[in-house]
Amino acid sequence: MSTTSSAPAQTQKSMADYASEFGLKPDEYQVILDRLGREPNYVELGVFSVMWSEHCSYKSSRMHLRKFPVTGERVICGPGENAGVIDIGDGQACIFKMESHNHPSYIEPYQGAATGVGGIMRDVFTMGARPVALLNALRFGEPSHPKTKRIVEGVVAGIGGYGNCVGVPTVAGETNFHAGYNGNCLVNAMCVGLADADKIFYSAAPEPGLPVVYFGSKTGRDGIHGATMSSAEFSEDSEEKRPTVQVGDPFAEKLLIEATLELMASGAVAAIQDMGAAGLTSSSVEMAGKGGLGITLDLDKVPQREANMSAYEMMLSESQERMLAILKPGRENDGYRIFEKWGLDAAVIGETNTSGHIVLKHKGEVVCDLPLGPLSDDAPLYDRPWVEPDMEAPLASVPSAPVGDALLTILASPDMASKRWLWEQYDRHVMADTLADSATGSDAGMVRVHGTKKALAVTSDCTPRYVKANPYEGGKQAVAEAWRNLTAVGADPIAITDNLNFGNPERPKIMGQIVRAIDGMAEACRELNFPVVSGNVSLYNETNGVAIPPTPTVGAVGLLADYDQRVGFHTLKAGQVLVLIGETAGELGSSLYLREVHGIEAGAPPKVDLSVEKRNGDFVRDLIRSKTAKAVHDLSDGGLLPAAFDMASASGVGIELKNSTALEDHVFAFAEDQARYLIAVDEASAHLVLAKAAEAGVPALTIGVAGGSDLSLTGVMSLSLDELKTANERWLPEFMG
Amino acid sequence: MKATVHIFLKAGVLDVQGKAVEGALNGLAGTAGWSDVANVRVGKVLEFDLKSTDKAAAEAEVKSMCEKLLANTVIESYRIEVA
Amino acid sequence: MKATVHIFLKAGVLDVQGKAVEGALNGLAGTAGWSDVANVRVGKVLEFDLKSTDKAAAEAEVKSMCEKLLANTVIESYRIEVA
Amino acid sequence: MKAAVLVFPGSNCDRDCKVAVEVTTGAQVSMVWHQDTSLPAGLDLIVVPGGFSYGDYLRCGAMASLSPVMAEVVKAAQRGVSVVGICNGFQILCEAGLLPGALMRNAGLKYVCKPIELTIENRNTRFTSAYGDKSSVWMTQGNGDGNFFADAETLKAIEDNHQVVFRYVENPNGSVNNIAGIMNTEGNVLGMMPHPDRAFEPALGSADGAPLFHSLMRVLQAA
Ligand SMILES: Nc1ncnc2c1ncn2[C@@H]1O[C@H](COP(=O)(O)OP(=O)(O)O)[C@@H](O)[C@H]1O
Ligand SMILES: [Mg+2]
Repeated sequence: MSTTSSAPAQTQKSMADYASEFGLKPDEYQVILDRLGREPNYVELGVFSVMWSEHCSYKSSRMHLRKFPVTGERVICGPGENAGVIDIGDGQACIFKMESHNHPSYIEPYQGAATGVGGIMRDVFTMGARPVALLNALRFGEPSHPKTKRIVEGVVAGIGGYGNCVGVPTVAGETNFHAGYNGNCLVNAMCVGLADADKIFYSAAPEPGLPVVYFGSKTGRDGIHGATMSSAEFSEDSEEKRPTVQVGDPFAEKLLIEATLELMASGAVAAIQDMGAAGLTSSSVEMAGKGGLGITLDLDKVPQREANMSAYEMMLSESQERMLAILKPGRENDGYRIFEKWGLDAAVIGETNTSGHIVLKHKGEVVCDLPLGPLSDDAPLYDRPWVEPDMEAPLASVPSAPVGDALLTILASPDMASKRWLWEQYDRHVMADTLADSATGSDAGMVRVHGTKKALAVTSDCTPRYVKANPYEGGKQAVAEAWRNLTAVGADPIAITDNLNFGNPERPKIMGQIVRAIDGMAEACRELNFPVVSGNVSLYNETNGVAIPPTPTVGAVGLLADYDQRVGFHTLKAGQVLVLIGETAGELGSSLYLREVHGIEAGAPPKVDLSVEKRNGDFVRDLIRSKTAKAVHDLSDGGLLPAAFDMASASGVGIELKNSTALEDHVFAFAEDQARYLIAVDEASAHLVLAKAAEAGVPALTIGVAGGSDLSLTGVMSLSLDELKTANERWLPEFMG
Repeated sequence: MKATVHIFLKAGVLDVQGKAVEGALNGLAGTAGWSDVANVRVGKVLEFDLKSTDKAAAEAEVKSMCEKLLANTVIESYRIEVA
Repeated sequence: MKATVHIFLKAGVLDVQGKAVEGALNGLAGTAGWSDVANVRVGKVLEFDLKSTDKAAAEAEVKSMCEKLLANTVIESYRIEVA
Repeated sequence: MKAAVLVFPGSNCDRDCKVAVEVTTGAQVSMVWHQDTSLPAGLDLIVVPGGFSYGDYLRCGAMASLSPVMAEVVKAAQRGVSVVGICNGFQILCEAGLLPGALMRNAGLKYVCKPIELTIENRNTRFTSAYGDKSSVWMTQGNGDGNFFADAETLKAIEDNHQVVFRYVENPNGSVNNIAGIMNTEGNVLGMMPHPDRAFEPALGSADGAPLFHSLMRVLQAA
């Protein structure tokens, strides 16, 4: 084997120079030298650098991720595979995961977001599931920043362009704007799929001597070093370093889904893995490594889009819409028949063996021969130094404001404004099983489990301003809000996936944010019996030393046994009584009210008491099941009055509220205390609900009645729904216009 | 003056449309009596009228339009003709 | 041989994309220092290689491709170059 | 009733159409691959489903219209078999010449997905007889190229012959004369942008698509 396989000929750099260029730290490179007992060649170094990148190895976060509860009655497969798998009864399973495509979306918004959606779908159908729902959690820079509009435009078009074409409904998501994302937008996409519980496919190669089949699109020079790129900070010159942009082909993805599911149904598949970040490298290394085997690939057989691709380029390419499967003995022809039917390129490119090595051949030469152990098991694991992150102290006092004006301001603010402009570009109804989507007036998206009375409820949540103010409480809150959103539609919350977006973990304060947010999330998951079954970490979201607000996005899935028991907040009727469930102490620290009305971003965020959260939520879910609660909305951003507006506006009927508490009106209207719900009940059942609540120890207060066409707070303010709706609907289309 | 701008994906960037059109043309070739085609690329073309009567100035102006708005230079390259 | 096909919407069919680009260019004109443009039309351009070495035969072949697939003559017109 | 749903590479409403026809009519529905050179015998209905056949690359429906199976669909349509094209299916039928006109980019240049109110313009068709005197119906729509166009002469013919079956109450895409769905002069081929296949039972938000399939059943029962 030549020791300089495929290194660019003209340069005189040493392997150590290349190591640092590829993002390996000197001590990491030393480990490679020690393990190999020799210098790696260029291809081998490339393989190490991507496998040991933050993106593939989770080297900064891995030891903290272990704190998450990952098991539970309904968990079939937790983190570690391409996606998490939960049992939804009747022999069926739900498979889901969330993933980021932050850096690519900043560089090329349309393709970055599109390929993000494509990538997360592959993680799900790789395990045997048909994708049935998509979600996206988006964080953009402040509206006045010169890049924001273009990024929003491209990201939204890219998400729609890909998901719509593949034919999976995009049913929910969230969108924030903040100066903290000016230099790094966040694009987190989640995919949810359905499979038979006894037909789930895994990536570990089961035995030696099996054919390794490549299928999908051809390999080009796209995104080489994408995985290491996404593990680096941006700086002025990152424009120069950017890899060839990956372009998504949703049409190819659609064919790939059908071909993959057909191949699986044919019984030919022994193991399978999509080619995601670090493409052929990570897929082959992981499949062989997990199986405790070895693998040999003949790179000349790889379907190639461009002439003269080097081994290095093929191994590091992140060309999209590609899969790697290990077939059962002698089943190659089943594969070829299916790939031909769907018009996909395919080739047997290698074989599993017992060598414990990955061996790559190219043009008659062995260009890489590495033991698999060090690549995955000995990947660096860091206990990075961390300090308590900056935290906001409780506020001494909160300024007041005229409630009606404040409401108009909040409803028209970028974070609260209707996102119609955006989700009307997403196909939300394809597959004809959508029960609730972004347009519905529902705290979670809902899709039927095809052909049954069951439904999945899905949501994505994080409140970055809380996490910034207190990573631990904010981490708890993100999980609690997701749990609450599922509860509010009548679903049993089952499990979550997450996407941990942070700055540079080598800075102790950032590492502190990561550690404390994970602590908070883990505690909430434990207390709410809401395990983590999959997830993704995106670090180094910084530009010129400025990190994003810590943003641990939670994607959650719940189950309804009978979708006729679902509820939304669009079903309020005149005459119904509004009951506020949960206690309002008057939490206004880091609230939307303070930020939007007074320009203050300060104060301790609302406390999350998980036992209260659980008690209140279980109580509300029972009211939904017994059909007592006719409409339900959780209280989150902006507090009571914006939630009442949502309910009134989605239902087309006014609400008259009354503040009978000792709280000042602006506090009553806008406090963001947790574990609260606004529910509508028939007048006749109102006192029964209050009695039941008292019995269960759940704070409940009758606060108003539905009717008319205004939203009012008696004696304080009254505004027509039309005026409020206009304020809420106007901002985004005007901004994008 | 009249400007014509051609915009294509840069070499090396996957041209999904080109790939699909090539497949379709070659798929039909048999029945339609065409020979096979290769290297299909699909791009955009823009034509418009400019006030400027100076060719060099017009070219500079259209170049600036391409850089700022018409082309996405991360993945696309463009060619300008002014006449 | 190399074929180039230009496809535009027919005159009389509203070119909404052209209108939008025109609006965007003229909207930026002030700050970017451009003069206003007019009559913007946005079309498609296809390039591909043909086996044929005879120009007339190649042209006929490409014309048949346009009629059958590449253009929709209800709304579009096309122009062929073969070289 | 015996029905078939075509499947092109990139079709994504093929299953939706199958289920909608089955649920509303109890028909037997077979799926027909785009490369098939014959259709099942004795079909009463052929559905050309929505989606992104061939990725919508080049022009929506253009490549699919040239699939081998479409030659058979044209023959079946000439024999009088009912053909319904929905969304991408409508685009394919226009490209195949089974319906007049063309579908262009939406006037707003964006994909638009939303519930849409339609008026029924012609109640005396095999697709609409079961709507009774319902004045308007709701279905959802989702497309980027739903802007129907026909030149003045063609348009006049379409209107004069009462070929317009559905019209938008509020035009979402710039379609000429607010046209949402048309049929051929013989009245057996329908193309429409809104999705009856996503509006066939109340849980989906509307069941107003169901009478379209019921209408087709009536024709058969009467025959
Ligand atoms: N990026 C997005 N994609 C899809 N739907 C979105 C997106 N952003 C917001 N939405 C939808 O807009 C509605 C309001 O969003 P949000 O205020 O975040 O909801 P909630 O208060 O329940 O957390 C929800 O239905 C949500 O799913
Ligand atoms: Mg909510």
